[in-house]
Amino acid sequence: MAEITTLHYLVVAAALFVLGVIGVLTRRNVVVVLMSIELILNAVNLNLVAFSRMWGNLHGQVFSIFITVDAAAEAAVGLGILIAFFRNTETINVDEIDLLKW
Amino acid sequence: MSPRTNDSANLDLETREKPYLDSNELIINMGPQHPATHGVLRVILKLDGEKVLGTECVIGYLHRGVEKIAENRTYTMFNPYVDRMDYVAAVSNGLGYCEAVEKLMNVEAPARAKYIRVILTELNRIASHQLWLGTHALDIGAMTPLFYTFRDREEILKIFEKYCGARLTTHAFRIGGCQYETYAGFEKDVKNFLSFVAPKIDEYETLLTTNRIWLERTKNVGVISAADAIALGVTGPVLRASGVKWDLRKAQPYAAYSEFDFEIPIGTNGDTYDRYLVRMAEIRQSLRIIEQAVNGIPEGPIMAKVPKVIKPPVGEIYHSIEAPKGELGYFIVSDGSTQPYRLRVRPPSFVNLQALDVMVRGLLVADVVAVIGTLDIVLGEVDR
Amino acid sequence: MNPGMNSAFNSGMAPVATPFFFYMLSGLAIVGGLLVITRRNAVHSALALIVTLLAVAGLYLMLYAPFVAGVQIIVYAGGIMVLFLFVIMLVNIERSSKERRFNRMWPVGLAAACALMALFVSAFVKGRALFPDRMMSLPESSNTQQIATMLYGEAGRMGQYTFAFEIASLLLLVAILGAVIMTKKKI
Amino acid sequence: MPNFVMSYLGSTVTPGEAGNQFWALIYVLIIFTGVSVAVIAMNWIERKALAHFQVRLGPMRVGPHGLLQPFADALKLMLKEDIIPAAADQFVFWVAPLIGLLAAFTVYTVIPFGPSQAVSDMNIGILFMLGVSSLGVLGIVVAGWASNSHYPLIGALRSSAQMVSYEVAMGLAVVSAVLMTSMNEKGTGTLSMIGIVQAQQQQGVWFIFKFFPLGFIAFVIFSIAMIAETNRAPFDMAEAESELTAGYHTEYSGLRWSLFMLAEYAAMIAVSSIAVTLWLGGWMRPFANLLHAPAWDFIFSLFPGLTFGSLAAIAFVGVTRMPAHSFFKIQRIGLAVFAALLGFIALLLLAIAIVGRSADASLAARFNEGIDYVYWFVLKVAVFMYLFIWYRATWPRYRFDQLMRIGWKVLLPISLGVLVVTAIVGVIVS
Repeated sequence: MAEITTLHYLVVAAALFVLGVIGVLTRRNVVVVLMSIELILNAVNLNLVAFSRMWGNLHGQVFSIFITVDAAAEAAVGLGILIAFFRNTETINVDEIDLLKW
Repeated sequence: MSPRTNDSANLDLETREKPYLDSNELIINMGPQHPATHGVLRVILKLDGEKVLGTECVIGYLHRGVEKIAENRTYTMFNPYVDRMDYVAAVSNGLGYCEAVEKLMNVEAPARAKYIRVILTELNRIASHQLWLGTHALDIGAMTPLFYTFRDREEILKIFEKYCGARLTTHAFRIGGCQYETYAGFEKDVKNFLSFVAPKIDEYETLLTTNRIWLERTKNVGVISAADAIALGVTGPVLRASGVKWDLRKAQPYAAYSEFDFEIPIGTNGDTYDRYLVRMAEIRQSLRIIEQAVNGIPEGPIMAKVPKVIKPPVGEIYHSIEAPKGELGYFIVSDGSTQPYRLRVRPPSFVNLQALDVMVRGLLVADVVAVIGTLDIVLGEVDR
Repeated sequence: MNPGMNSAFNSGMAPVATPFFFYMLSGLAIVGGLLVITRRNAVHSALALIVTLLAVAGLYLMLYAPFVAGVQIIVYAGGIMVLFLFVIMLVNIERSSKERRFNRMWPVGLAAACALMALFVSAFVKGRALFPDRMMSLPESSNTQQIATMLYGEAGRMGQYTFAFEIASLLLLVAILGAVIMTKKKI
Repeated sequence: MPNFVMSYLGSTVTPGEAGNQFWALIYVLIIFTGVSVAVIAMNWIERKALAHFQVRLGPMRVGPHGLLQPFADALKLMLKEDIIPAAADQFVFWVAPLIGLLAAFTVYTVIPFGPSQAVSDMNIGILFMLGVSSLGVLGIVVAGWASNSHYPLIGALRSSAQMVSYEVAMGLAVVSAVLMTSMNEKGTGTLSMIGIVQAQQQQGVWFIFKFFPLGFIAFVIFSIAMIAETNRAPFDMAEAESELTAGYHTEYSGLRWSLFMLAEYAAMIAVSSIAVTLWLGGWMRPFANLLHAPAWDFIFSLFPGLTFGSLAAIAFVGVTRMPAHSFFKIQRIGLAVFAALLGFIALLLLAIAIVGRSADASLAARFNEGIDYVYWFVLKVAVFMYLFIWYRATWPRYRFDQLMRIGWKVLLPISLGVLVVTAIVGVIVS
């Protein structure tokens, strides 16, 4: 097997990213949509860390930690909204969440 | 009276607030096979998360029709059946039944028989409270007291076995007195037991009374106010823990209780911890009574003059005694034949169980277990 | 293998069969990702996502980023995913497993995603020469310390990212407050 | 083969660090079997100790003093029917115990039984440990969900909330210990498990005594949080028998249930190992810095042999005290064989200690050193395991809301305070 280069990691990250985008665009269940967003963020993280190794410095890794923080915040708020919404409408399907006000 | 009372009267399931998060509340069957329901009680819990919105007791899994059986047995034949109701306090059940029939027949047991009755009944009260303490502590998660109390309860059962040959369902008393004279060394055995068990009670208390976790699990849990308790007909230690000084041994003395000096321990808050303290104090009072009784036991016959075939006159009678769990009453209607026309038992556990719903509303699942334990129910008695 | 790995402290994870581990981990990650978006049951999706996250953590280790890998395991797999599972259980409705999995616009979504994939492929094919074909080896043993220096600074001097780090903590605080307020019973 | 043996014995770093895959694999196998044996032994000890707390005898029938009881239990559990409820989610139900087991056992890859007696010395060791042990909760949550039943679901929700909450206090307590590693001349701390023990060695103090009482408070917080993390009494809400029948594993039976038990005990040993490593000097013997003369080294290296010797003596006393009835003949022989085995191990250990007392690089000396490290580590862990049993025998169970209150309102502020004060004291001192 050949030497693993940065491009290999980028391809994996791109694949995860596309999978995440497909999930966000096509699934109905909000929980799965949020999970797909986590997938996208992970793909970005993988890119950053791969580049960090390519350039030989740690800026990419530091940035990926920021993205992890962001992902945690996003999950907390997203799931909070989801619970609040579920309590009022008893649905967690994106195509039924079409009210701006209730 | 109590710092936190559950307003019991007007709590019905319709007025509850909308449960959190999920529109339909979680309904859980606790029992009939559940480690903490002390037999075959089935409690249907309506939960909001872990919060109890309401309970419903389903009973009758142990129903044997004891009251109906009584109508087809002679008074003497029915005597052993009552032991099978509250099987951990069989002696008390027998005492209540025998005294009720005696009252119906207008006989009185001789003094010596009365003293023996008091000794055995109080021993049984201690045994019952010990068993309650062990299982109650186990429900709350403390394993060890169970084994300690069983070790010490064994000594009481040994005395029973030596006296009448049975350990649990004793059938110790007969209508009109006692069947057996005390065995040689009975007094010594009882006195030995008294000196043996007193330090053991302290031992239980060191494990629990000041244990922080025990305090947190029992204080302000399952509070019932005196008014609520009276309204629901709750009796026994549960009522006394709410601050009502009501003990049939003092209020309407039976057997030889009027001759002894003892106190009625009462609580203040009516919570689970107070019920624990009251029962522990009751064990000590029972020890006092036994000590006085065994020292002052008179000589004489143990059986009053009772005809071979018991045929009480036509009439009806209600007689109740203070069983370990509360007021145990027998209502007997006699049509002058050898069998009761109707016999009705007022079991303390059955009535006390009513208070469960009032006590656990708004508490957590773990508290339901603690409250079932603290009510000290025996399903044989609830279902009869 | 990489140069500079002969010292005992530097060898860490990498010495054997790097391509093998890379293909295994990336295969796990992609299969996990596929399962996330195709499983009907949200709990299955969550489990698949955990597999993906752990595989990505393994990839981080191969990229000389042990601290990021540790954070990934603690925050993602141990924290966020437990939160997800918790919420799935709270909103566990039977009917969701019998309904349609995809929304009505799924062909459009799929087409858009495919276009994105095409873009990526063309970028990688065309820009292949742009990526320098090199992999630096980072000092692994002081990885955590270097990240700390960048985040916190050292000896009284502010680090490069200290300000951003503080802002991030503020973001987390806001998120906590937002989540608490939104899930409160009565607002 | 001798080359392989010497390739490890000659090394002063862990096999993983030296890139020695062969020895790393051997180590994984040794640790896996060692932990399994420890769990089996723990099973017997817990039953016996609990029984003696509770004025009863415990297992007495299977083997002398029930010594073979754990094996009988294991056999029974393996032969039992593996029931998967019809309404359960088959795959998730099947995989849930494995997640817990995997998480519990993966932690052992970084636990240092000695400076070179570990699979690997990761430089994010403690971070890795916290992360992997937090994965254990996934197994519980998923098991509760997959059972598709009320009690397991409540148990799973309880335990996930509990474990996530206590992880916070636990992590902060760990951070304050990690902070202490940086209080040397260079001011560089470490997250590596071996590095943490070495820091205690260099600073000449176990972190439990460092900046007294700061280290002690952090240690106490950790030891409270670790009980909650492993779902043991008095925090065993998740499997509270009297409330939730058996909590998250109500629907499990047979082998799959025993995997949960295995995971629980393995996790108990793992968290105890973390506590020992962080605060109690890991593999270091007591007074390593006060009594550091070679003579003292020799005296302390006799301890493993003496321990086994006294165990053998106890077993021999047991043989003599057995009733003379022929019914007990097999039991007597069995116990005598067991005692002889213990005595043989004791003699072997003593011989190694005496032969290997010189501090050269000979095989015996290296062996002697290794045995010492492992012995002191295991002894300290054993104390924790005994405490787990003691807690279980003594205390009632907390209620769920009380547990959360303790976690968030008591332990978290205290551990934050300890962390801040440790940092301030550290700055002042250095």
